[in-house]
Parts: sequence; C-alpha cells; structure tokens
Amino acid sequence: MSTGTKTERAVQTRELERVTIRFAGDSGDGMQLTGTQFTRTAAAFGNDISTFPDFPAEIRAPAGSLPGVSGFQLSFSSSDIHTPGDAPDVLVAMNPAALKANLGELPPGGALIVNTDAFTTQNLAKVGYKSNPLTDGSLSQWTVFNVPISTLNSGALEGLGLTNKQVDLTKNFFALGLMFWLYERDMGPTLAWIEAKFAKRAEIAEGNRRALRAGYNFGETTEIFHERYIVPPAHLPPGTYRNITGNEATALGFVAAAQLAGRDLFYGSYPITPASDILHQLAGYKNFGVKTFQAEDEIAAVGAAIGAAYGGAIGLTASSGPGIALKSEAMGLAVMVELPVVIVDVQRAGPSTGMPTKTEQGDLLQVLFGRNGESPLVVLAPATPGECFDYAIEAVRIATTYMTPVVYLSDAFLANGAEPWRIPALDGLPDLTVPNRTEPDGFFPYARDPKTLARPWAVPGTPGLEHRVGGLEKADIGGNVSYDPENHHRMTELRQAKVDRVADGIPPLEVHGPAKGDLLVLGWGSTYGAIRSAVERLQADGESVAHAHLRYLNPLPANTGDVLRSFRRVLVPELNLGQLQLLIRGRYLVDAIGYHRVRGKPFRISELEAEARRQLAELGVPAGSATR
Amino acid sequence: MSTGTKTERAVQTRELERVTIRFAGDSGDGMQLTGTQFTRTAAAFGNDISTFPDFPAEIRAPAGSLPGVSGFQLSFSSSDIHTPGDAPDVLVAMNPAALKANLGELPPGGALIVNTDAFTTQNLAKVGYKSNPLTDGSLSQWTVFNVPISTLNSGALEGLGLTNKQVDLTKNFFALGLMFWLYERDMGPTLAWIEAKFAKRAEIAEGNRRALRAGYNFGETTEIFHERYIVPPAHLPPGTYRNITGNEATALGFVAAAQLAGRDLFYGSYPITPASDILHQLAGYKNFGVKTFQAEDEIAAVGAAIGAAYGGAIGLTASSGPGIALKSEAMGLAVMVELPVVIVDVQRAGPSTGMPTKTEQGDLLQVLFGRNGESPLVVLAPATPGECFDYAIEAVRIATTYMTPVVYLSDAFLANGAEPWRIPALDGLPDLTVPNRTEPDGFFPYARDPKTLARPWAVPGTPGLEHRVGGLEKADIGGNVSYDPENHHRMTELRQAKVDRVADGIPPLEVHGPAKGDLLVLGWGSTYGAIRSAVERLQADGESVAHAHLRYLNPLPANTGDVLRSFRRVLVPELNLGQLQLLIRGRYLVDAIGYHRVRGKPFRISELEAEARRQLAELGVPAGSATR
Amino acid sequence: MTQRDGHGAVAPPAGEPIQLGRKDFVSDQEVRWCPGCGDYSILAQTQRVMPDFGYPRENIVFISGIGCSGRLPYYMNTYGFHSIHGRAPTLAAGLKAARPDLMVWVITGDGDALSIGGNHLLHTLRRNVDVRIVMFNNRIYGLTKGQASPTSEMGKVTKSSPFGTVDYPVSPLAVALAAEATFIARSVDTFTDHLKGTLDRAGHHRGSAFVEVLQNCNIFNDGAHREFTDREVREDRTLTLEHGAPMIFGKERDRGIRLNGHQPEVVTLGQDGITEADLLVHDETDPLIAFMLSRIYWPEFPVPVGVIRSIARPTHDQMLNDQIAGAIAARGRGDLKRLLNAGETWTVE
Amino acid sequence: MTQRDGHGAVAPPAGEPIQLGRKDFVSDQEVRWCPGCGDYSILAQTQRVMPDFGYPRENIVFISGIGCSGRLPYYMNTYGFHSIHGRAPTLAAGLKAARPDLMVWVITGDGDALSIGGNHLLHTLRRNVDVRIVMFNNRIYGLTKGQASPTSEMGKVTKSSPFGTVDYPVSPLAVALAAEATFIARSVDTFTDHLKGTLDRAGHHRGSAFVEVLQNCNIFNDGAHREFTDREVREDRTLTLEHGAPMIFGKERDRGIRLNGHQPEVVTLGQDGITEADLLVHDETDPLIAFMLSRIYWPEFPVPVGVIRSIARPTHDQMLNDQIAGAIAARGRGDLKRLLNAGETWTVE
Ligand SMILES: Cc1ncc(C[n+]2csc(CCOP(=O)(O)OP(=O)(O)O)c2C)c(N)n1
Ligand SMILES: Cc1ncc(C[n+]2csc(CCOP(=O)(O)OP(=O)(O)O)c2C)c(N)n1
Ligand code: SF4
Ligand code: SF4
Ligand SMILES: [Mg+2]
Ligand SMILES: [Mg+2]
Repeated sequence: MSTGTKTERAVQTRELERVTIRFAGDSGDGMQLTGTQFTRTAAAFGNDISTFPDFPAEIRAPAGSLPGVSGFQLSFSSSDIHTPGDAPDVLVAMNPAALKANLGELPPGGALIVNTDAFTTQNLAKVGYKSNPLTDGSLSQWTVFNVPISTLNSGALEGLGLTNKQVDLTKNFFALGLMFWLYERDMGPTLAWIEAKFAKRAEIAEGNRRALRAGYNFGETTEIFHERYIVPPAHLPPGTYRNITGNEATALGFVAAAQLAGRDLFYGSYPITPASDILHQLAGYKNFGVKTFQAEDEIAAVGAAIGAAYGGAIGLTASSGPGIALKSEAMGLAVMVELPVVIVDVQRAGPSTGMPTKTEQGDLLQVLFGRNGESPLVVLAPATPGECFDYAIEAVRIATTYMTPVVYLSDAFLANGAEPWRIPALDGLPDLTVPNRTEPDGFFPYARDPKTLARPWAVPGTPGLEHRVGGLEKADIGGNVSYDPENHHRMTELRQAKVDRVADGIPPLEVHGPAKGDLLVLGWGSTYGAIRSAVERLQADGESVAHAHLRYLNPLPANTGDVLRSFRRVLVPELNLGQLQLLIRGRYLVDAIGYHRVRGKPFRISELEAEARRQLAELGVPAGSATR
Repeated sequence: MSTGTKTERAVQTRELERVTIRFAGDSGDGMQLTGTQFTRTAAAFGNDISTFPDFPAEIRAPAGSLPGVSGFQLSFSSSDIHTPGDAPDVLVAMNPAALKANLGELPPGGALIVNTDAFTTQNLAKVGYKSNPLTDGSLSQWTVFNVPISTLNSGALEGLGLTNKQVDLTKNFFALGLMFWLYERDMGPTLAWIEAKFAKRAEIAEGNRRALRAGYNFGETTEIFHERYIVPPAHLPPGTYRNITGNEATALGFVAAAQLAGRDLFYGSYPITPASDILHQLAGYKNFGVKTFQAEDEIAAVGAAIGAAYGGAIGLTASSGPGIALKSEAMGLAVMVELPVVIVDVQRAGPSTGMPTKTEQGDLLQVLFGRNGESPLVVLAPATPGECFDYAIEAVRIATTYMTPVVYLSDAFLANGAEPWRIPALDGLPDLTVPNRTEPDGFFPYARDPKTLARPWAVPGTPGLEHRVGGLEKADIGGNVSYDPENHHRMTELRQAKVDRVADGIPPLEVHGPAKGDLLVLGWGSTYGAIRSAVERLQADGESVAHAHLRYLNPLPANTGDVLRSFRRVLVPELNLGQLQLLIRGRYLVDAIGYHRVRGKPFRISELEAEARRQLAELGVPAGSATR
Repeated sequence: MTQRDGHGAVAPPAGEPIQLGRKDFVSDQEVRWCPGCGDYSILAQTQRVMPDFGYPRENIVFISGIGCSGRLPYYMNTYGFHSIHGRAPTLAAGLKAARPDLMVWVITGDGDALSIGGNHLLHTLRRNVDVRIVMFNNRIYGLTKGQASPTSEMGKVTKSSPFGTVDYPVSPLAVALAAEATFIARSVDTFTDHLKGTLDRAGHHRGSAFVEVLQNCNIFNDGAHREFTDREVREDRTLTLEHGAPMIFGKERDRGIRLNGHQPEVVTLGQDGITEADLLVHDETDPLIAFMLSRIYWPEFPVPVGVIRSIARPTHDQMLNDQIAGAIAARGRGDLKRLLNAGETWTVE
Repeated sequence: MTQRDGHGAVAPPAGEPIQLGRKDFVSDQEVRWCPGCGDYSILAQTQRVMPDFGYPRENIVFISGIGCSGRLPYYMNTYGFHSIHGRAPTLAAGLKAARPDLMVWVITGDGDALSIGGNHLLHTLRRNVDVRIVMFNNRIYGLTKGQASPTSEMGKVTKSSPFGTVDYPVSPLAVALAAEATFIARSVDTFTDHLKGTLDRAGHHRGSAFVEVLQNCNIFNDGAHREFTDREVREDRTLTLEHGAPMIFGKERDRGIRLNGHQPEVVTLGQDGITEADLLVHDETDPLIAFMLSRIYWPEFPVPVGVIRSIARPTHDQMLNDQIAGAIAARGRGDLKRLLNAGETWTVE
C-alpha cells in the first residue's frame, strides 16, 4: 500500500489507497470553496471521491464562534468508495472554533494542520478554551503541524494593494495550496478557475493565485513535513466523468426527462434549505424551455405544478419536510385527479424547523401517509448523488405512464454531497414519450388502460374532449362526481391498484452478497454508501451478510418479501426512528431490527459494521467464522 | 317477543324489541328534522336509540333529483343497541327519488310508506323511472302503504292562510304524525318543540301542529294499517339522560374539560363539513368563557390554538381531513415546542375533497405520520357519540399532563349520529388542574418531570421565567437552539419516550368476550357498534369470538400485544384500506387480517358477522361448534 | 383611453372565425344550486358571453375552488377543474404558464378567494397572470351552510357568530387594488346585461382581471345586496361607471359624485349650481379614483358597478415565455448532451 | 388629531411604575446576524424603546416567523416564540385573545409577511388584533441565501431569477391599507432615532400596528435602500411625515408635496409662487392620503417615512372579551351542570 519515493528535498512520497481530509474554518473562511476545489482536482485526476459539506444554518454566524464553523470533508481514493469517510485522516483547522468543533472526530494519530495565527487569546476565549491547546500539550495524541497561515499568506500578497480584509479572504487558498503539495496535486484546475472567476478583478485573481502558490511552496520549502502522499487514480468504468452533487443531478435529471418525454418542464417551487439549489439551477435552463415559478408558498408551488401537468407539461415541485407538509392537501388532489406530478422532498432534520441544514430520513411515512383518506402515490428514493439523475427520469416515466403523482425522496446529504458521475450517453436514456389522448370517440376521462390502469391524459386544447375533473369522488370510467357508495369503494381500490401495478415495471430488489444467509442489511436513500461499505467489510471477513437497498418505497419491488425471508435476520439502519422498519414489518411480518440514529449526520461505516457484528453475535455466529 | 293487544279500532298492537325506520325525501323535505323529532320522542320514552343521518353535499340539490335525497335512519329498541340498524324495517319515501335511492336497502317484506302525490310523471322521469313503481307491480316483495300525504296534509291546513309552499313544507310532520301513531308515541315533545320554535309565527306553528295531528289521525282512521307496534323502554342504567350527537358531546366535553382544568377554552377553527357544528356550538358558550376564533384558514386556526396554549389556555382546533393536512406543519411545531394543543379530526370520506358528508376512517395514518421528521403525538378515538364527551376530557388531561399535542379522531358517523347519553355527575369527573410553573429558581424550559417527561408550562406573564421557544431543535433541559448531533438524537428519543409514557396512565385494552380464543375482532372509532353487535351475535351462537376496541391509537395500551396473541386469528375491520391493520402488524408482528370497506357508510352488522364467520371457517371452526 | 386593456384583447387562435352560441357552452350536467340562487344568473351570463371571445370551446378552461360557486365549471361545456379550497389561482397560474394559448377563468367565492385563498389572489393579481377571476360575493359561506365570510358585515349573526362577528370585513376591490391588479370590476347577479358586459370586458383584458359579482344566497344570506340592487332602487343606489364619463347616477340621472378637496361626496345636479362639469370623471387608469371607488358603498354612497380599473402591464406568462425565447435566441435551443457534459469533465479509458 | 391612536395607549398593568432600561431587554444569547446587517440596529432600537411602555418584561412577548428577522426574539429578554414561516400573526392572534393582558409583538420579514404569510397579515390587520407587526424589508430572502422576495424590484437578478424576476412587487403599505390596518408606518434601519420614535408610536397604538422597516442585507442585497437612505441624500430623498404638518422635505426644507387635482406632485417652495399653504397637510386619519403615500417612492418621489395612518377601531380581543363579559352579564357565568343537563332530558330509575 505504500511505496517510498523521493522528491528533490528528500521528502518521502507514500502511496495511499484512500485519504479523507476535512477542511474546517469560520463560515467566512471559504471552506466550502476550498473543499470543492480539492474535490474537482482529485476527481479530474481520476480518483473516486465522495464529499460531505457541513455548514451552519446561520448565513454568517459571529466570526470565530462554534455555531459559525463550516466544514467540508472529502474522501478520495484509488478504489471504489461509497462514503466521504467516517473520520478524517487530516484535519485542517483555520481557527480555535474549527479545532474545537472537529477534534473529537479526528482519530488518534491523525494529522492536524492548524493556522496558528488564529489562536489569539480572544479567539480562544470565544470558544471557551482556558489555555492554548497548541501549547498546553493537550494535542499530544495527534500529529500537529503548526503553520502561521495568515502571516505567511499576507507576506506573499504584500505589495499587491489589497486591503487587509481582501488578503484575509485568500488564506483558504494558502491552505489549499499546501494540501495540493502534500498530496502531489496539480494546481492547474484551480488556477484556471481563479482566472475565470475573477476575470474582471485582476488584483483579486492575482491575490488568490499568489496565496495558492505560497501554500504550495511553503510545503516545498518548510522542513515540517517529512512525507508526501499520492493516491493513484481509481479504476472507474470507462467513460466521461464529471463531479456532481445530488441537487445538480436532480435538476439535470428532470431537464433530461422532460426532453425525453418531449414536453416542457414546469417547476413550481418555494425556496427552502436544502432544496433551493434545484430552483437556482433550473432557473438557469431557460433555453431548454424550463419554466420556473417561484411561488408565494409551497401550496401555490404544487398547485401550479398540478395546473401545468393538467395542461400537458411535466409538473414538478420540490421542497423539504416542512414544505411537503404544507403541500399534502394538494398532493391528495393530484391523487384524485390522477395527474402526473412529481414532488421532490429533499429531507432535512426535523421535526418542525428542526436543524435545516442537516440530513435525516424522517419523511418516509409523511410522504406515504400524510394525506387525508386513502391517497396512494408512488415513492422513489435515489441512493447516491449520481442516481439522483436516473431516478428523476424514472419518476417522470412512472408519473406519465401510470398517470400518478410520484414522490422523489432525496436528503441534505445526497443534495450537497458530490461524487464522480459517469455522464450517460443520450441513446442509453429511455424514451419517455406518452401520447396525449386526442380521439373523442370512446373518450371517458376515467377509463383506464387495462395494463397500467392509467386514465387518459386529455389536455385542454384538444377538441371534443372537454370534460371536468376535480377533488370530489369520480364515477368510475365516466368521471362525473359520484356519491355512489360502491363506486367510492371501487375507485379507492382502483387508485391503490394502479400504484401497485407500478411494481410490474420495476426491477427486483437486488441483493449484494449471498442470496441467502445470516444477515441482510436493508436500507434506502442516502445511507447506501455507509451500508455498502460496512457490509463489504463484513463480507471481506467472510461473514454471511448481504446488502439490499430499496429505491422503490411504494410500491415495494415484488420480490422484497422473498429477499427478506432468505435471511436469518434483517437489519434496517435508518436516519429516523424506524420508518421503513415499521413498513417492512407490517407488510411482510418479518422481525426486522432497526438501527436508528438521528444526529443530522450520515451514518459512520464503523457504527454500522459494529451493529451488524452485534446482530451476528446475537444469532450465535462467532466473529469471522460465518457459514461460507 | 310480540303480544297482541287491541286498540279502539280493533287494530292489533304488537310488541317489538327493536324497530328501524328510515325517513327519506328531498333535501328540502325536512327529513333530518323529522328523524330528529322521532328520535327525541323515542329517547325520552326510554328506548335505546341510535341514528344515522345521511344527507347530500349539496345545500339544495335540484328538487326531486337523486343527489338531492336526504335520509335519516333511526333504530329504537327495548334492549341495548349499538348501531342504527343494518337495514330499515320501514322506509318512508316522500318522492320517487327517495324511493329509488333507498329501496335497495329495504329487505323483502319490509314496510314502505309512500307519498303517492309525489309520484307524478315528471318526478318519475327525473330519476329515470320508465313506469310508476307504485302501479307497475315492481314493489310486490314489500308491504306498500300508499298515502297521498301532500293532498291529505293540505286538506288539513286549509283555511289557515298559508301559501302553498308553506303548506308543502309541513308535510314531513304529517309523515311524522303517522309514524307516531304507528309506534304509539306521544306527540307531546314535538308539539312543545313546535311551540317554542315558531313562537313568533303563530300560523306556521299552527300549520305544523295540524300537519302532525292530521298524520296521527290518518293512522287512527284509515283502514290500511292493521297493526300498531310498541317498543317498550330499554333497561338503561339509572340516571338522567339526554340525546346527544358526537359533535355535541365533543363540544360539551371540551367545555367541561376546560372548566375542570380551571382554564379558558380557546377554539380556533375554520369551517368544514362535518366539523363545523363544533364551532357553531362552542360559539354559543360565551358565558363559559369559551373564546372561538373563526380563522382565515386551517393553518391560522391551529396557529392561534398554539398561541393560546402558549398563553396558558386550553388550545383547541378542529377540522376534517383536508384541513388536518393543512395543519400538519404547525402540528409539528406543537410537537417541537411541547405545548398542550388538542386537534380534533372529524374524518370524512377521502382522498382530497372526496365525499364531504360521508364517513370514513381514512386519517389514522395521516395524524400519526403526516408531519416532517420524527414528530410523535398522542392519538385518541372515541367509539360512540357519548364517548366523545369522555375522550374530550381525556384529551385535555393527557395534553396538559404530558405537555403534548393530542389528536382526537372522530368521524362523520359519530359526529352526526345520536344516542341516549347518561349525563355524568360533575363530581365523577376528573380534576384536570395542572399548575403553571412560577418558580424562577431552577427553571429550565426543557427540564422534564421525571415521571411524565413533561416540560414546564411557563406562560408569559410569569416574572423571572422569560425564555424563548420555537421550531428549531432545542438543547435538552436548557432549551436554547442546538445543532449538537447527540442532543438532536436525545431530544428525538425524548419526544418519543414522552408520548410512550402516556401508556402508563391509560387503562388496558379490554376484551369483550373470552380472554383467549379463536377470533379477536379489533376495531377503533365509530365502528364500535357494528363490531360489537356482530361479535355478540357470534357469541350468542357460542363461537369463541371476542371484541376489543382501541380508544388509544398512540400510544397503544401496554397489553395490546398480549391481547392480540391470545387469539388464533385477529380480524381488523376498518372503513379504510387497512391502516390500523398495518400498524398492528408492524408493531406486534401479528398476522392481522383486514376487512375494508370504503363506501362512505358505516359497516353493516351482517357483513361483519359474515366476515367473522368466514374467518372462523378458515380456522377450521365448524359453524356453531366452537371450543367453549 | 390610451392605456386601457393592455395589448388589446387576448388573442383567440388564428384561422377560421368560430361561430358558437350560448348553448354550445352548456354542459350535460344537471345544475345543482338551490332554486333561486344568484349563481344561476352568473352561469347564464357566463355561457352567453363565451361566444364573444372567439375561442373554440376546447381552448377555454374554468378552474374553481370549493364553495357553491365552485360548481360552475361542471356546467360549462369547456375544460374544467374543480380544485381545492382557495387554491384555484395557483392551478391557473401553472396552467397558463405551461399553456399560454388557453383562455383561463377562475371561479371563486368570497370565502374561497379572500379567506383561505387570500394570499393566492394577491400574488396572482400582482404577477398579472393572464386569468380572469370571477368572485361570487354572497358575503357568507354557502356550501358549509352559513358561517361568516371575510366580507360579512361587522356584527353579523351567523352560525359561527351567534353573538355577531367581531371581524372587520375586507373590501375585495381594495385588496385587488393593493395587489395592483390590472383589471378590476364589479357587477351584480341580477344586473344581467351589465354582468354580461362586465364579463365581456374581463374576457378581453390581457392580464389578471378581477371581477366581483354581488350574488344573492337566498338560503343563508338572503337579500344581502337587496337594499341597493332591488329593481326599484338600483338606479338610485348604484353608480354605473363608464370610462371618460362623469359619475352620474339616479333614476333621474340627477345625482353625481364630486371631489371635495380629495374626498368624494354625493351631490345633486342643479342644486347649489352644480353641473356635470363639477363631477368626477371616471378614469380606469387612475389609481386614486380606483381607491376611492373601492371604499364607497351603500348607504353613504351609491355602490359603484362596472370597470373600476383597467391598465396595461405585461402578463406573467408573456414575460416568462419572452425570457425563454430570449434565452433560446441568445444561447441556442438547449442541447441535452452539451448540458450533461458541461463544466469540468474527464475521461476514463 | 381626534381619532388618532385609538383609545389611548395600550394600558400597562396597574401598580408601581416599572423602571427598566435598555439593558434589561438584552438576553443572554449571542447575536448571530452577519456583521453589518441592518437587523442589529432594529434590535438595538427595539431594546431601547421597550422601557417606554411601562410593561414589565414578563408581560411582553415577541413572536417571529422564519427568516433572518425571525431570530430577533432570541435576543430580547422577554418571552419569545420563534414559530414557523409566515404564521407568527396566527400565534399572536391566539395568544392575544387568550391573554389580553400581554403586549405582543410580531417580528417578520418581507418574505415571511408578504409571501407565505400574506394572508395572515391581511386578516390580522383587518381584525385589528392588538399586536405590533414589525416587518424587516430587505427586499430579498436572506436566510435562504438570496432569492427574490415579493418586494424585490421587477427584473431583479437573484439566485432564483438569473434572468431577472418577472413578478411585479407588492407595496407592503398598500396591502396594510387594503386590510384597513389602523396603524401603518415606515422607518429605516439606519434612521435610529426615527426608528425608535416609530416603534414608540406603534407600541402605544391600540390595535394592529404595522411597521415596515427598510433594512439592509449587506450579504444578499447590499444597498437596496441606499439611494435614498445614505446620509448625504436622505433628507432630499425621504419625506418625514408629521400629523397636521405640511409635507415638506429636503436638506433646505424647500421642497414639498402638493396635490394637482387629486394627483400628488413634488414642488419647490418659492418657485412659481408656491408656499407652504399649497402643500398637502399630512393627516393620519385620511385614507386617501395614506393610499397616495403608499404609492409614492424614489426616484419619482421622496420616500415617505413615519406614521402613514393611525385611526381608532375597537380591537379584536377587546370585542371578543366584551362579548364574553356581555354573555356572562346576560346569562350568568356558565354553569357546567346546567349545560350538561340542558335540553330534553329523561330519567331512568
Ligand atoms: C381545506 C378546506 N377547508 C374547508 C373546506 C370547507 N369549505 C368548503 S366551501 C367553504 C367556504 C365557502 O364559502 P365561499 O367561498 O364564500 O363560497 P360559497 O359557498 O358562498 O359560494 C368552506 C369553508 C374545504 N372544502 N377545504
Ligand atoms: C414552510 C417553509 N417554507 C420555506 C422555508 C424556508 N425559508 C426560511 S426563511 C425564508 C424566507 C426568508 O425571507 P424573509 O422573510 O424576507 O426574511 P429575511 O431572511 O430576509 O429576514 C424561507 C423561504 C421554511 N423555513 N419553511
Ligand atoms: S347555499 Fe346559497 S350560494 Fe349556495 S347554492 Fe344555495 S343559495 Fe346558492
Ligand atoms: S443574510 Fe442578510 S438579512 Fe440575513 S443576517 Fe445576513 S445580512 Fe442580515
Ligand atoms: Mg360565499
Ligand atoms: Mg427579507
């Protein structure tokens, strides 16, 4: 795993399989940008990557305060990875607050690069340090690199004529440059980025360039580092790649889906963290015919999406949990009028306002059941940032094929996390065209396709199909308002049956690992990476453990029950108190065990691994000696 | 069961245990009033009664049309009854539409009293009768009494100077009078009602009196009836009784609860069928200090209730399914701020606008799960109109004891159905006083009572307790905003634990019938009467069948699992597609079977009986030979 | 009259002019309002006026909320959507953005539009979404059987306010004006020709048109507007507005509205030497006149009916679609392949 | 000044007058707005003005929605409730109805109050709920990082409108006036004394008081109001209102507002023989003046600041509680036993 080489300055270069870095600083320190630049560079180099941006709810919390700490963790690797890493190998701490907030997660022996200039008495006091940790010996279990980043950086920028504040704003690039040196990375992509970004402000561009180079050169010249590290490119499947976050992939996926369907995309939305970026992005795609509508609230947003779908467009709306709660009455209307509306829920930590920037999987039962009456709709959940693209297309396919609202569950971790994404070839994407009804003969608004049970999409403007829809119960086939008791029962069952039919057209639940065995770990959504990694560790140890990950939450794949019953035990880790677990137990009467953590953070691989081992132990499987 | 006696005109009087009458006519025909008058009279006479008003959504649908038919079914009995009867013994049909809409439910041999005057060619055509059923022989399987009600009635009112329209409006009282004669009832209560109601309009009062008497006298003098019937008083437990609908009992219950708590009742609401009557009623109780607030929408209504609870009042709001959907975001706020708000959901048939005047149990999962994040609250459901009173008090007790929002699930059938209600003695009602926090020493907004886990109720106006609450996650004990990951997990668990604690203070789930056996029929809410009646029929046949009825849906009574596991099979009949069933299966891994009908109507006893027999047969229990 | 009615009438589709009559707009559904309800007349005028717009039936959509008024779409032989309480304008906004070729009407009630739906009304109007919003104002909740509405008068005894309401009523016209609606009008269910004429103007307006129709609910609020709409008194107690004409009213056309300072007052022509020239001249483009008209009411004043305001402003869907056309012109029609491959990419062989 | 400020000031509790200072209203929470945000000044003035009302701290409640503005209650050493987006007025209405003894403030933003919460604002104001609503208008969504708000100017480029907004902005004052708010005022974050004075007037008003505070968001909409609030220009570009005084403005106090017909215009004193007597005199009770003031803005006009409107109308909680008192007087205090036993009853022995 490590091969010694030499640089000019007789510094060792070690090869590592995987490195996890966390940049942490004040929200004003540009840590998100720093992390993103490193990520781009690593991705372009060919590493597999995974990132976890973690920022405060405050726009600008008081400088130097604990709530103001902004962090960006990225993991890059020469092998296939699924998560941004449980814990950093290297922590870059730009001030005492960043140190205090993050140190607990740096394992003993981990490297700590500290901006010593920020460790002033005042800054230390702000976060309650009684003495300076850099000097009081309390950091002895870590490998500490003390770097006066601010001083070195302002030295490098001297004479440029920038204000102190402007100079200070570049110090993150000094840190970035240093990390580039340490991991033998090319500064090219970042230099190009600076060029483009500050095209009109030459001195700022120059400042950033100098800061970056100064950091790099500091690594080159200082004596404090004895090793550099290289993480070789990963063996990713061939193709053209880009880096993508879940929100980006979601936006692109819906643009693509609309194109594949040959229809306009109408996006009605009201800003809310962490869904807003979808709006920002879609608003820029005007030349794709994407119509974005920032509504007065979430109800108006979904109402407008329903109106657009009624008119024949792809009606899309997105929000996060609190906004989804507000949309629920109108989602029920979409169920009743059977129109293809897609509702994206980028989940965040709840209940209520909760912790708006943090992740959670708390809305599964809300989207399944949070409407009056029997109101079934389809629920999908992509598992990785890249999959967000695929399931956007899938959501539109299902919505238009079955004439049903579809909920698409993302979360803050997926939304903001990034991974390399193999750009799909256009001809590999499905044809999503479905015809509008145009033939007046034999037209009935609630007549159904015998296979899909879809009713016709009969859009205004079509001569001879004039008809009325609405939220009152409809007569089967004819579609007029009906209070007939048996009709209501039949329609209620039909609406359910239609959603159940979707199961006919989806792939079976796949099992990663043995098809039968001791333990199945069942997950959904963004916990994919952590579960997969934990399961692979156990599998590497020879345990009879498998991973299955649901992308379809309603309806569930037809083979779900069989899969569950093929294992002695089923463990369902969720970032909630057991929502899928309840569903699985209720549907299949399988005594699924839950593992629940709601900390606003993704799972750590290690905790899932430990929990799985605990379950195996309970089953009486001695560690490492599973049936093979 | 029947003893022949003679009246003057040599008409037989037969004694019956139970009679079910359905009055049906145009919505303008006053059928609801007619039914209510008969109900009052029967109740005051001492019968057990149960009623089922069933009216159209339209205010006044076109006269004589099918959608305009309004019905009122009542059952009165000399024994304990639980439902308004599966099918009427007597159908009073005021016009062809009423006949057509109701005939299907009149069993062969049933009595049919028809207003022949309304069977004009035009009226027949309106509802698609090709020929007159009164003369074409199609009614041969029923006992038909042709009465020219309109003609007879206008004859009786001649000379009073009323307009034709006014005269026509009294014909329902003619029908009522006739039914009073047929069932040997005293006209006194209705005459008194007329007196009071039309105190200021003497000629209208006289018109109604004459119509009533004319109907009665018609029975006395006509030759067409050969028997009269008497249903003796029931053996109800001693006490003072009144007739009460679920909505009335709900309103009274909350007024009583507020008095018992020594606090003001604040009721924020937005009108919606079938919950509006609670507003109408509470708005009249101003001298009880009840403050009603007709808000601009359901969100404002629950927001205001939260504000009032924050101020130390009993904060109450009510709606039906669509309005509850709108309230869901704010209900999540109530969970987060842990304030005692009670949310009443008078369920109606859904999804969406659905069938607004019809009943259903479709909102159980909505109120349990229809909020973002992990957002637990308490859910109760009274089973009979009378219990609506008790559970209003219970809802307030739980809300204030545990400082938690409580959902109270009623439905259209409970809301509008009536039964005799034994008025409770005041000293039998619980003391609901809970102190506000006043002591500043050691005050923390989120410190918890060790037993109930309730946080203190610290209302504005209390010196020294100034503090801030809100929808962001709170630090344990201290209550400041906290983004600490472990704190969020702990608080999420604490909120859940608090709701779970409620189970410590509620009665165990009772089993009516054997404690162990073949079949348990498990229900909740307004299906109580039908289930109980069906189970009693089976028990009378010696089957090993029991009935258990949940009033507490969250948390479930502690012994629920044990009860379920004491039976070979569990049947869960619900007016939805299996909501409690899913919950029970998921929680207890019991293979509960569902019986689901969503027809906007209560269950028939007979269908539940049949279903239970089917289940027994599947278990291999030969009919009538169960283990005893 | 420079600025009135925007960019001319909403354009019906090009091609053969369509010859339709009132009957063509009558659906096969049985009408289910209470006998005597004012809604019948509004429906009749709506059906009568439709042929004037030259749209084929299939290009016309009626969207309603919940309330008695909300049933109207069932009776129109066009496309129709009976949505949920208060939200009809949101569906209309989405539909119109997606389908600028359609003529979209919103049918709503005083509760639907101003209570639960007040915010959508405000925002739809301020955006100038190209829809015609017809609000049936019976000053009561009809469908839910008689509770107070936001236009119910203070102190009104209703089912929900047995001691009288304590809520000050809102003026629908004032709300529309605050939203800077580009077209605001009022008519009365029983003023059949006036109503038809008003709907006609609304139908030809480009942008949001808000029409308040005073409507009688003979079941729960009978006679709500009777005092000034009854046949015998209506000419004396209403003020029929006409752009560019002085504000004259009365059976004898001898009374008028004059500004005293900037306050309106009722004057009698011929008295104290007052002539037509002293009267306020109605100007549909003048916001201060619109404001004044939104606040005068019986009994202090005659009730203004007709077009209160009509100005031009680009519509929401037009601007939205212009942006799209502009973006396509500037950047070319979006190319999916290019989009997916945008930004930094790298290739793994 | 007859009708102004209702029934006099909101009454603080009787008893010993309370001596509190600004510091008493500073909570122990660290303030977390961006450095340089206008919210700091609004907070400071709010804390400064509190002692003037004579209420003990525990009788004051601040309720906010979501937004940067929504954090204010954390910093006030009173009772506070940080509710959900747009709904603060609803909580305030319930609280005030239940507890008329409390002084209730609502803190909101332009998005919170006028976008998602627009309807609650309208209804709270029309009911004259006795709360003071302070709306921080930075013409942007701050907390969600820079989307357009309902007060963002047309065409504004924001994160959510990279091609410029197509939504016509609303005037908060016009909405308040349409709701017949009994108190309407405007001030500016940096006009510290004026702001304090305005809050003082609002605090003493009985009934709904709506105060728009123009606020700078230096992160997402820096300089939104700079053109007329910068120290050098503010006197020339704002119009400070005073009841009963002519509308004069300008560093030299040589400019004024005059009505031309019923249209406002800016005039220069001394030019064309114009004197103070020609100018419009501000009258806080005159709705037409309020309407006119709600529509004039920079650059065509100076921006009016101060109390636009102040009239008297009974408050919602007062009427509600009067009904209760009346019912008790008429029927006696409700007797639970009698209530339960009301109507027809019968006894089974
Ligand atoms: C979310 C929701 N809340 C409440 C209702 C009940 N509801 C139906 S119509 C209506 C008010 C009707 O009043 P208005 O808009 O004036 O119409 P009208 O019936 O008078 O024509 C109400 C409260 C509903 N259907 N949905
Ligand atoms: C139901 C809901 N929708 C959306 C949001 C997200 N959100 C929070 S604040 C805000 C707007 C803030 O703008 P404004 O009211 O102008 O306040 P400012 O931050 O500018 O002070 C939004 C959209 C939310 N918290 N809840
Ligand atoms: S209730 Fe009133 S508004 Fe509704 S249909 Fe009847 S008369 Fe018309
Ligand atoms: S984002 Fe704007 S409004 Fe919010 S705190 Fe920062 S400067 Fe103030
Ligand atoms: Mg109405
Ligand atoms: Mg703002």
